[in-house]
Amino acid sequence: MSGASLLQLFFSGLTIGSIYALIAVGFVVTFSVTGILNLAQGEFAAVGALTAASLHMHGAALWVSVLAGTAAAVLLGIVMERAVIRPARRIDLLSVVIITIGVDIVIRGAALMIWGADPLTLAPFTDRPPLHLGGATLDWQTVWTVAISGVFFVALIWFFRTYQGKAVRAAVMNHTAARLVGIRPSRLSFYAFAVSAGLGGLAGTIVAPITGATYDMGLMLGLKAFVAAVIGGLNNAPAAVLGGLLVGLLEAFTAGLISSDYRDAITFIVLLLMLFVRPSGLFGRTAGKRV
Amino acid sequence: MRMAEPLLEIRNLSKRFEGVVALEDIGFTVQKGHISAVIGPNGAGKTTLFNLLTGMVKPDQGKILLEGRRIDRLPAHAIARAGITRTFQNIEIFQNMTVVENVMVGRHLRTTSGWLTSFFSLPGRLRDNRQAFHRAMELLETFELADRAFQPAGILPYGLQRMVEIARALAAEPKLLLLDEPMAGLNAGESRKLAAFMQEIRHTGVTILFIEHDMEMVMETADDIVVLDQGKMLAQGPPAAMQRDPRVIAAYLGEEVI
Amino acid sequence: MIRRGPLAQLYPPSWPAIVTVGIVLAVIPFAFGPYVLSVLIAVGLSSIVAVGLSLFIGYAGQISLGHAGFYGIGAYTSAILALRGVDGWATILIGMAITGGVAWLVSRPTLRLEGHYLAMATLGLGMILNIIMIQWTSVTGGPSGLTGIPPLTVGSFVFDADWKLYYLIWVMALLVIWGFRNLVHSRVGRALKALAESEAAASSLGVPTARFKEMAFILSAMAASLAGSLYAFYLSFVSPSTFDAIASIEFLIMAIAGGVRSVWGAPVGAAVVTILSQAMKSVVPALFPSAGGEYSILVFGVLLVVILLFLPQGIVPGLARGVLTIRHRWTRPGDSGSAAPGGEG
Amino acid sequence: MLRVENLHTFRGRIHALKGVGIHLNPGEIFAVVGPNGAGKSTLLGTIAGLYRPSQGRVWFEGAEVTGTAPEELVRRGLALVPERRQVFQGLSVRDNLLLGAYHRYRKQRESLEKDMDDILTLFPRLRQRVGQAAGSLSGGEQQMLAVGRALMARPKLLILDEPSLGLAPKMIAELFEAFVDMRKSRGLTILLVEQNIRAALGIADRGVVLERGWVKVEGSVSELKTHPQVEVAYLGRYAEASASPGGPAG
Amino acid sequence: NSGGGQGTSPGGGAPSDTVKIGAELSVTGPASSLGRPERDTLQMVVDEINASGGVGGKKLQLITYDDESNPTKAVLNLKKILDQDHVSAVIGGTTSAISLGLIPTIEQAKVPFFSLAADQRIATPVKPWVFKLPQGDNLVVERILAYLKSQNITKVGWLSSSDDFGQGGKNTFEALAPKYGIQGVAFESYVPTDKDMIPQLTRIKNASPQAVIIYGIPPGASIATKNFAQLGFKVPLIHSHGIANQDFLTQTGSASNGVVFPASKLLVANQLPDTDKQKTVLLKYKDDFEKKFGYPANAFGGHAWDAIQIVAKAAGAVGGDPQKIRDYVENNTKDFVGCTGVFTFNPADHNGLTKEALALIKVVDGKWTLLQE
Ligand SMILES: Nc1ncnc2c1ncn2[C@@H]1O[C@H](COP(=O)(O)OP(=O)(O)OP(=O)(O)O)[C@@H](O)[C@H]1O
Ligand SMILES: Nc1ncnc2c1ncn2[C@@H]1O[C@H](COP(=O)(O)OP(=O)(O)OP(=O)(O)O)[C@@H](O)[C@H]1O
Ligand SMILES: [Mg+2]
Ligand SMILES: [Mg+2]
Repeated sequence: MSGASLLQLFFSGLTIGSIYALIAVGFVVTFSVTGILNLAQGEFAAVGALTAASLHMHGAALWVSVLAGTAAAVLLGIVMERAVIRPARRIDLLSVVIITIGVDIVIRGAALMIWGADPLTLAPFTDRPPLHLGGATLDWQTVWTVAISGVFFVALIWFFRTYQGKAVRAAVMNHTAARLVGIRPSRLSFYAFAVSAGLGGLAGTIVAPITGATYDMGLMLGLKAFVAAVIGGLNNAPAAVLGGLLVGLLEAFTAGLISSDYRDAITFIVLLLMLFVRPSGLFGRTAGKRV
Repeated sequence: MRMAEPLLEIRNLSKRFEGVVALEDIGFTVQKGHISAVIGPNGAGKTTLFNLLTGMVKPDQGKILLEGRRIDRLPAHAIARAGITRTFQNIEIFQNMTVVENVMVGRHLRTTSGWLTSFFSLPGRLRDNRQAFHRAMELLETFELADRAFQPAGILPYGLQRMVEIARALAAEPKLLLLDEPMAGLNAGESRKLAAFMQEIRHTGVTILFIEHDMEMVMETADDIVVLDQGKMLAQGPPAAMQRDPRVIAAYLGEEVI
Repeated sequence: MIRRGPLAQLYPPSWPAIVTVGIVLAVIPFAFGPYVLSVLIAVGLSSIVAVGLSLFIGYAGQISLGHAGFYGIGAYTSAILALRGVDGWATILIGMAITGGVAWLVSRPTLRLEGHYLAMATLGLGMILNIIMIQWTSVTGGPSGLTGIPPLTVGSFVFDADWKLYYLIWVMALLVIWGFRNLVHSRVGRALKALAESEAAASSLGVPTARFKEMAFILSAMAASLAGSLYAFYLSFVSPSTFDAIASIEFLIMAIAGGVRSVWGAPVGAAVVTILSQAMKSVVPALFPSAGGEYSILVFGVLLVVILLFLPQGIVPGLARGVLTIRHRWTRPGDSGSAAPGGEG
Repeated sequence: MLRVENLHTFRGRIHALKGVGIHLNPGEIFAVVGPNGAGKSTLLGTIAGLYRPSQGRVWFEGAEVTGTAPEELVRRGLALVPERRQVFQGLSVRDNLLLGAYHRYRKQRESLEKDMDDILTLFPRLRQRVGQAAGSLSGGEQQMLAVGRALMARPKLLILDEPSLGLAPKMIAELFEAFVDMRKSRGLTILLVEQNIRAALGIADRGVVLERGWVKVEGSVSELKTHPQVEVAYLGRYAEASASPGGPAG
Repeated sequence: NSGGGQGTSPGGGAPSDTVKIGAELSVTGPASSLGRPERDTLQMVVDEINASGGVGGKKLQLITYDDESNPTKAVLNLKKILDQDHVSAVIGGTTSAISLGLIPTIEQAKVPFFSLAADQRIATPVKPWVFKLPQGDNLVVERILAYLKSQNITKVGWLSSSDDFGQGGKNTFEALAPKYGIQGVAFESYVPTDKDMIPQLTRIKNASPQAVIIYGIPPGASIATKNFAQLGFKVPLIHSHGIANQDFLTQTGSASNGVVFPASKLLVANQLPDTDKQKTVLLKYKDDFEKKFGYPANAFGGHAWDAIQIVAKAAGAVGGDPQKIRDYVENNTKDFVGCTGVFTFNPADHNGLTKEALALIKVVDGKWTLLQE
């Protein structure tokens, strides 16, 4: 395969990988603050995308639509935290995960009612012909996607190094102890849901110009992003970005070089082999637990 | 006391964790039928020693022999089968299981019914249930825990959880019982009862090796004391000698010897 | 009240519940038509998968997002072999053997993973199996699947009508429930529960934790395979979308909604989820004539959330606790030292 | 400083506290002793806001704080060292200590390093381990860390659930000496649950014996030390113990 | 027939002045863009017929169930339709996998079934109770192949979705292409939920085909079309009837210009010559539908229109008895002009269409344009 084709595959992997990364970061933010794996995470992207697309189709300016899409997702995240996660604070984590699946179903049903089953479209952020680099083409929207996930990457590395970032990690390691030193886990949980929903919503608005916006887009994106987040270590946000890119690139190169039929299978096999070699995640540190 | 005959032999045992030397070149023997104690300052490597003896972590170097047979390469469950069971310093109780079931798990090695027997409820299943249950209840009676037998173990107060752990380890009828700070969280009266009980266990033929910071209890109970400091063997000998040993006083006991 | 010995208090016998459920299920075909039967067949099939899952999740403390894959192996093995003329019953056993083999092969590396890593790995495993079903067209029929699977027979008796399969599937389901219940109330079950709570402590008492986890995984996979084979003979049709990641998640929902720390949780969860989602289809349009299918999904989601918020341990343990609390209030008002016995119904 | 009146607390179905009342004067060291399951940890947890009492009241510095959340109480100057250490396992020793000062981090950032240095001087063992993950520390080291973390909050009232648990004798002596010093130097008030009754009564001014959720004996240390029940059951000064452990619990 | 149960015979419970028709559709889930217009069309036609007095003095009653695009749920729905609703005919099976899954139950229950899915296996071999409305893949693929041959193209690249739709197309293509002297030089697939098909198209591009066929439905097919344009691929792009949906045009924008595909004539109804038999039917359906529901009519709704009309005609003639309806449809449907095509059923053909049922359409300036051959 020619160099240009390989570069093309690389760009493709970058595009799809940054999309996974953006949503994966949402998983990690909630997980590393509350210990909850929010499987409704993908739906924030769907709601963000659908809101933005429908507003834009009704004539709102692009940036207004994008902001509104993000805001809608934030609102949804807040409502979810207040109505469901907070009352569920005392219950078994596994049950909470299933509750988030329930929320996922509810959001999807509601999205279907509001926006219908047909895909909506959103204009690209930069309406210019694709870039040509080394014989490969690069869509402007991809540039946006990569840039924004890059910003998150840096911001998250920074945040988790700060004092407050450590408090956030402490809260999930030991809820009781966190309260005893004065950390307010419930407030953190609120912010975590707001932020991760916002990230998800923003991711949705970025994806929409590439893929369109449908009520059921969240599910598959969510699952792939979950994989990316886990590969990154789940409570390591910068690693989730890398995880997302890794999954995206793996997908692109297996589809382009080996087989599109068995793409997901091969991608998974590679990921699993990596996990078997490093059972605590590719970027995970060994937890400090002992007997 | 019985004829001295080594049950456990430790030779040149070393273990380090990412630069931290937890144990270095440890070697001593535990005599059959003895109650031996391991003491030493915090972080001396006592718990690490127990973890090595029970296969929870693998040594970097050295040998562990139980009745002359090397066990340091065996997985944890095989070491238990070979005859060593233990309690944990930070209590590893099965919180959501009832107290009696906790102790029944201790009977795992003394019962045999497997997957098929259990699934199809062949005769062995009920027999083992009954056998494990009765033995567990007996032990709970001894530990005055019978009235709590059907409560989830996690709701017991800290001190009683320790007792459940001891009962559980004992249920396996080990040759060597390792107790990691069994008296932590017990008051003097309770500790004394436990000490007396340890003597009783010893008379049923179980050798005991225990870690303890309660020096009064150690001096009263142990036949033999091993002192560790900063991962090294500081001394080994009978209680009286250890209590007078200036190195032990400096490193561990402090001025105020009890 | 029947007075029971102390051991029976810990491990109450399973036959009263099994016999009662069996009798109720046995008379249902005489009272209801084939639609009710078909719903109950779906419940029975899901129960078998969910019971296995609840052993693996609730007792062994692991997680699987890939059981639909094993369900699929059973279904496809039966479909493929039965279409080639192999005896139906043999295909069920072969399916279970293959599934057991696959589960055994992957369990070694996979079960070293914990928590979310395990969830991801099993999700991946399920997806890989599903992709094989879609792509190995020459054998599996590809995305549109295989049809015309011949029914099971015993001598000249053919399992071709719903009611016959209904009885067959529920006899199997009750057998599996009985077996798993025996299992959890045994030396093996105790060891599983123990390793779920503390692997260190369990292994220090001689439980080979890795092997027990593997066995639990293999056994639960084989139960799923059995259900899959029965599914194939019931529908006489298999297609890959039945065995995708969503299906795995649905089984998980059933197991957890019912209560993974109780063997009866699985069938109850399967029944509640299946019947709820079916009932929504009739109830929601009846209440809101203008509502489309989307409303029933939404209502189903809401109900799922509400059930788990109020019965976080799942329906069966939740209700059992409720009953105990009420009985407790009646018999021993005020304070008392002893809490509820740990045995589950 | 602290007043507790007629406190009733349920743990699940178990009525763990059945009307407990104590009071602490500023600068006092107050000991709570009692057998396993007496409700000592429940009492401390209820005061610190971890468990909600079904009845009764708690006052801290003159204001009622019954049912106030622990994160609020620590801001007011009440810090608890809980049973079982509860360190942040995945964080380093240093981060654990820094987080102890969470509520005053913004205002007094400069003083943190110095406070931390004091604590590391008190626990030299921790200084050697300062970059290590707390979860990999030995039991005693974790105990030191838990106490150190609470001290980082610079509380007015320090509540300790068995601080000597798992500590070597020399360390216990040093720690308890430090408590006396802190009381002297900054007027720290201490409420302490101890099984090591000798050590506890060595530094305490007053105390209670708790049994089965009741206050059995109350008084000054000298009264407690000579109280026959305390002597027999808790100081272990009796000739022959019966051959079974467990104590008078249950 | 059931295990000693009460077992009322199908149709027996219904009052004789209504004819019940069951609809088992994928209104939600991945196939919802097909199932929804199907449901809306059925309801619209039934309302119309009842408003004009019903059929043979009887009212039609439509009972609709949604299977969420899930085959197992579809079978449960069908059993409910058969058992509780006692219908005279069943319309549905939006996707091929679901239609195939429903067939065994249908055959047992002996109720006529009108499948809305394309897979050839639905009607070949002929099953007594099963009729199929859409054009089979064989007609579609043959139409494509004939077009390619007329353009002197012999080497093509193939990209299809990894679901039953794409798979059906691929199987047919592989079987029929040699007959036309056409060779597939690259076969790739994508998962319907994929967001990017550049890797697949890059592979195809490297095989240097003279044309590319994409066989799938939106949004996947739309993304592939955009990627195709983005890669600067200059060969002709052929699609299947799967894109015969306004969504495709909005999603792809200028990227779809020049795309050629065979599809139901519905899309280009007003461009048809007046001689076309279907023109009036198509225009009326399109008009009614778009007025009523406010979104563009498409071919899937058209299949449903054909099904319900055929059933209604039979019920008008012979009443609500399933056996009689089946017999009537099989023997008396001759030159029935529907939206999909002109149907003539007989015991050996339960699809009854010819390749005239398809028009070749080209996207020109974002509009469907009838390609004159
Ligand atoms: N989570 C819980 N659920 C139910 N009951 C509990 C729970 N935790 C403790 N209890 C019960 O509350 C009572 C008091 O326990 P508590 O832990 O306060 O005792 P304690 O005096 O601290 O004992 P120890 O000296 O062993 O630590 C005990 O009977 C115990 O079984
Ligand atoms: N997994 C590990 N990673 C890093 N360091 C470890 C690990 N396990 C133990 N250590 C270190 O090894 C040393 C010995 O620990 P160990 O638990 O054996 O001490 P101990 O003698 O039991 O102390 P204590 O009396 O406090 O319980 C400690 O300093 C501890 O920090
Ligand atoms: Mg230790
Ligand atoms: Mg306590």
